[in-house]
Amino acid sequence: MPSEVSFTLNGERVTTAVEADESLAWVLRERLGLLGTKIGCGTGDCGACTILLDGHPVCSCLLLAVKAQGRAVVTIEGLGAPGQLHPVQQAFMEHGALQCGFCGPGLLVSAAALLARDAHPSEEAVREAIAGNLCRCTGYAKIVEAILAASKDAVGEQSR
Amino acid sequence: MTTITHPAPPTVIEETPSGAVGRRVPRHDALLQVTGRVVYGDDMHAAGMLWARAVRSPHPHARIAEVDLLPALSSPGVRAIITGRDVPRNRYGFTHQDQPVLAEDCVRHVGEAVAVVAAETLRQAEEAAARVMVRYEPLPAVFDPLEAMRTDAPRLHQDTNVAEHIRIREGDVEAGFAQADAIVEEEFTTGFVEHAHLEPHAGLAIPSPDGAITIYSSVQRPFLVAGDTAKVLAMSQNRVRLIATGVGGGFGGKNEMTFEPWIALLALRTRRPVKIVFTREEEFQATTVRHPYRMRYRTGVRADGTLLARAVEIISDCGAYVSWGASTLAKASIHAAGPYAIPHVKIDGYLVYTNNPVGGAMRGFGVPQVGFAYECHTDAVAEAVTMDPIAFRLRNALRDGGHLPTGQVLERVTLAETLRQALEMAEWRREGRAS
Amino acid sequence: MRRRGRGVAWMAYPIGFTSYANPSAAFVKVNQDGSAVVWTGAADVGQGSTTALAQIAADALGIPLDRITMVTSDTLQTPMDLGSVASRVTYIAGNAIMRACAQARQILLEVAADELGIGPEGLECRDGWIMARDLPERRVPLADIARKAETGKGRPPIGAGSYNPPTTFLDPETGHGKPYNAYVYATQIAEVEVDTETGQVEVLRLTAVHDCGRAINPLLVEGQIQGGMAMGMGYALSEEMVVQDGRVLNTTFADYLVPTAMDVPPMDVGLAEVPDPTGPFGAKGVGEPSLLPTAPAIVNAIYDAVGVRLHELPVTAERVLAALRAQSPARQPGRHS
Amino acid sequence: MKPPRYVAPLTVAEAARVLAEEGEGAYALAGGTDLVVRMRNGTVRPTVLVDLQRIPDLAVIARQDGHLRIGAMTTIAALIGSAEVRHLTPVAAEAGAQMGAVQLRNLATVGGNLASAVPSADLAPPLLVLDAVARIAGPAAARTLPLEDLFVGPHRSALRQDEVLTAVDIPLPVAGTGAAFLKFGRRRAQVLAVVNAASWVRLQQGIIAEVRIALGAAAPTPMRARAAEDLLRGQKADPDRLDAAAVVAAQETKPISDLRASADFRRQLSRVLVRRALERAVQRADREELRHAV
Repeated sequence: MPSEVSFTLNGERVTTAVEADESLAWVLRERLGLLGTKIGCGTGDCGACTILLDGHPVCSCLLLAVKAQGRAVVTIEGLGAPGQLHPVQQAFMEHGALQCGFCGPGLLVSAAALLARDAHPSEEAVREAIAGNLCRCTGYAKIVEAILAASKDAVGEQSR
Repeated sequence: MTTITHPAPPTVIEETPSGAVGRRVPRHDALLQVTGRVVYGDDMHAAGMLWARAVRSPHPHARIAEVDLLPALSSPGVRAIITGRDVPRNRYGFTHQDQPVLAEDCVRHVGEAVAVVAAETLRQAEEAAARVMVRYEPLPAVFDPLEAMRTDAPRLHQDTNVAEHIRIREGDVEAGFAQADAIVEEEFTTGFVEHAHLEPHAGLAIPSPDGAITIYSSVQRPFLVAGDTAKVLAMSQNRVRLIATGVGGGFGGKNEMTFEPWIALLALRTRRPVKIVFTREEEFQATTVRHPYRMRYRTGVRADGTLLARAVEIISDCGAYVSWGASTLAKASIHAAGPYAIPHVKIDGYLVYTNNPVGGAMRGFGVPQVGFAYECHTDAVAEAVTMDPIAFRLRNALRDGGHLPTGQVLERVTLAETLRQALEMAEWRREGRAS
Repeated sequence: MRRRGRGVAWMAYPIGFTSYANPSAAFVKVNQDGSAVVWTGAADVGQGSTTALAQIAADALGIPLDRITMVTSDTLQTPMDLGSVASRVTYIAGNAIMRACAQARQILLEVAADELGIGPEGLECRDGWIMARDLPERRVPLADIARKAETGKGRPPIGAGSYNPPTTFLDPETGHGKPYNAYVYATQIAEVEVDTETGQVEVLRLTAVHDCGRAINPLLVEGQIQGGMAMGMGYALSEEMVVQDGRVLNTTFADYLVPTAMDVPPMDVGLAEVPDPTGPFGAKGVGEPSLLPTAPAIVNAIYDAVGVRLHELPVTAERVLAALRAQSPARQPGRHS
Repeated sequence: MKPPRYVAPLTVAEAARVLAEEGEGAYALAGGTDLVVRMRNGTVRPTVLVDLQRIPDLAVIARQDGHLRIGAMTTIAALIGSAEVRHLTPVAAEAGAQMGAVQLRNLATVGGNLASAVPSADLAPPLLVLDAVARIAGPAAARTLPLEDLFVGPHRSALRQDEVLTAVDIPLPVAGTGAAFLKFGRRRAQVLAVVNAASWVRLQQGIIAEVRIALGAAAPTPMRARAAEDLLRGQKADPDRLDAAAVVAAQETKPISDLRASADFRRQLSRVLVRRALERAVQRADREELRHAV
């Protein structure tokens, strides 16, 4: 029988009925209508479904929705919208970081979490932070470039 | 007439003045991408939609003795089930029309679809699919293309498993070998490779009251898929509309029709929208792959490093159906000798049916296989005449006005220029090297 | 012990289908306000074709890029396109758009000719203006002409075009023919380090120089090449479906190993742009070629490092180690790191 | 294929009671990174999921009775981020940092990694060489088990149906010790070990006074290489001897051939990884000895 789960989703409290074996990714997409989070494999191996759980990136396809009870969830929709983009979203656009874009929402969430805990990551740290986000199109070059650029922009903003 | 809006808003390029060519303009949909608003196949939803799920063969080769749909039809939430008998013209293919939309008498590879279920929820569709009872009578199977080429091998289609033999002849290859100071022979093999586009195949079919159908699907070739779908459904092409959704990577894996006729049939039968999303497991097991090749190279060279003759034999494991195997092999064969001026060339490509996964189109279309072989072989041949691999390449490279073994003349050949620039960028220096 | 080596590979690769007709078609209309809409059947699968085709349309019409709208890949609304395959879209759909735009432009130029008192052949469209070729100050806003064409002359500025590269089939006995109409060229270089005790290969750096004709959008071209190299690297070292009796044993990304951001090394990309007179603004293509030389360059680099020739892809650590153990102890080239 | 029920008990006793009552269909749920995958591919079909997430104290890392206690529900990210772990048992952090990728480390738990009894579990070799003890609670009295005995076979642990792994206890380090973990994966991140290995040594004036060697994915369970340890004990830590011990360790392994590697390759890797892990552990112990000597 379905259980009820309540959590904070992009800053707003939501409550929904879920089955115990439903992943948060499925619940976000099919029960709550937030389609930004993508499902690429369903087994936690590709990172397309990455969301923030209490600020930490996790694969929402591996996280049973029941376990989100009382936690704070941030998805790509909560990262920034047109007009108020997160610096890393802006940088991804400018640097041509994405091609097909399917890995994008997960990658952006991973990148934002990295910059939140380390404002000046090294290239190695960037690569490590996104190692769980597979991208088949880009070879990661422009993605890494964009994340490093976003970190520099953020530094610039702080010093102003 | 059906009026349906695009899954994504029409594309507007946000940029400034003309003189657009040559500019580093970000993608037109970059803003949609970074905000998670691109609509891919799996993002398509429609009110009242059903979920489809395929029933797939666990056997590499078997006769379908019986399909019992009754237990599945009584499974909760099930609205329709189709099998091969429901497909008006159950056969398609580009060069060889050897492939059924749904297997009818016989399955020829693991993961081949036999039936498709539509139910109210994905979970119900999965449950019902597990209840479709298919009785298989296993048939002898063959997995090694060399074995499959033998006359006593189990056959997949007609009298031979060799679906195609491509020949390219230039000069007199035996005469070329006779003049050679050294002959180098090597054999290369490559394995099964998956496209691994991150977005699985996914789509949604929406029926019109007048019996027309609109299919949203994540495909690289909307017109081919719509045309083939119309053909197998025996429908007029103007009544099968296909709209490509955002495509989450393709690399050749979304070249051809897969589920489109299934969901179209189910939608027309139930008069409800029907959605399908392949699992990652289905992507690996049931969709097309890059063909494994076995390639035998034999090259004759003069002591001064001049290439004289090259014979290449390619055996392509086609899998159970030709799909793009023949055209892939043609492209591979044409380029198998590499971008070199070789007076005497003989190339034979064989496409062989096996009960392995079906080979299809994948980025490079057979040339990555032969490219691996001819460029590694080039280094080995250079070594045989104790030449530096770069000098050897430059000596034998095709130049303007030179021609491939097909006789096609090339112009504006920039091999040497790309090599020069690459060496410079890589700061290539040969000094300080052992032996 | 770790040993370093470098390897080179190059290629020639054709644009478009082998022999078979592979056309694209396009429609275009110029609106009364000087903006334009292009209909193409080509599906953007991530390579950025919609953006590149819009860039082609913008310059073919002389209309700023931000005033071009693309309608794509709908079999009811857009004209036929063979598809986003065979590295063909920029070249073939681009040529179709060039032709469609030329028709619309001709209407605009003929209407402008009356206005400016100069024959259409002496005029050009550029930056939203129609101007005399020799006398750019003799000009009129393109929007004015578009409006006049439609409302005054009753000649809406529209166009339709298609392109099919001229090819022939191969002779079945000799294989002779001209199956393609354009070729691209590239060289790639790999630098690797091999752990001689485990066989593990680390790619330290990849360099690519591609001639894709004129690069309509160098940002997208670079991205394609970088992505291709990563795919080529996976092909070389790690990607292998394990198939046993027809069954795929590794059906997850946990065991089918696509390179991660930590595996892919720094990649340097250069373009050797030689415009092709048969391509739109000299463009050809780059989608597939970007992956072709990567694997052989890596495998040749492994030989350079440790002196073993590998003949089977992927070159897994296990295969490298087996080859090293089979190697005669005398042959030990390469540089120590 | 009914969806399972979900319970999130607040005490270990309650969890044990549900696991006992429900019997075979009841599964303890930690991070879910292993269990959910096995649910998806159909290898397990739970009727009840018993989530341990809400039981207080299961995610605590603390010094206790001469041990460092690491709660079973500690995530891998918390493990490698813990100052105590990095200071007292750095090899555990070294191994944790090589598990999966960020996303996995934020969900997966220490207890889950051990209790799922996967032969390639990256935390097993370091915790084996640290001589960790598993703390287990059930309906009756709690019990402890040397970690080695927790592993019974692939995906089979010594936990009874009604038992829960609550923590591992690691003895606090003594002077002159060093440890190292090495993993061989087929790519650099987000990958299971083909073989992994850890070693721990205590040096006294350059002599190996104590040593432990463990390997993963080299046998049906994570294993200690005791014959190799015997060869080293009381000996000088010179390179030839370390290699000789590595050869013996490789002989002790019982690897399988699977789609990731052949048994033969795993044996070769075992030798290389053990030797390198020993070399690194000895170096670290040397440094430790020096630091204490100063």
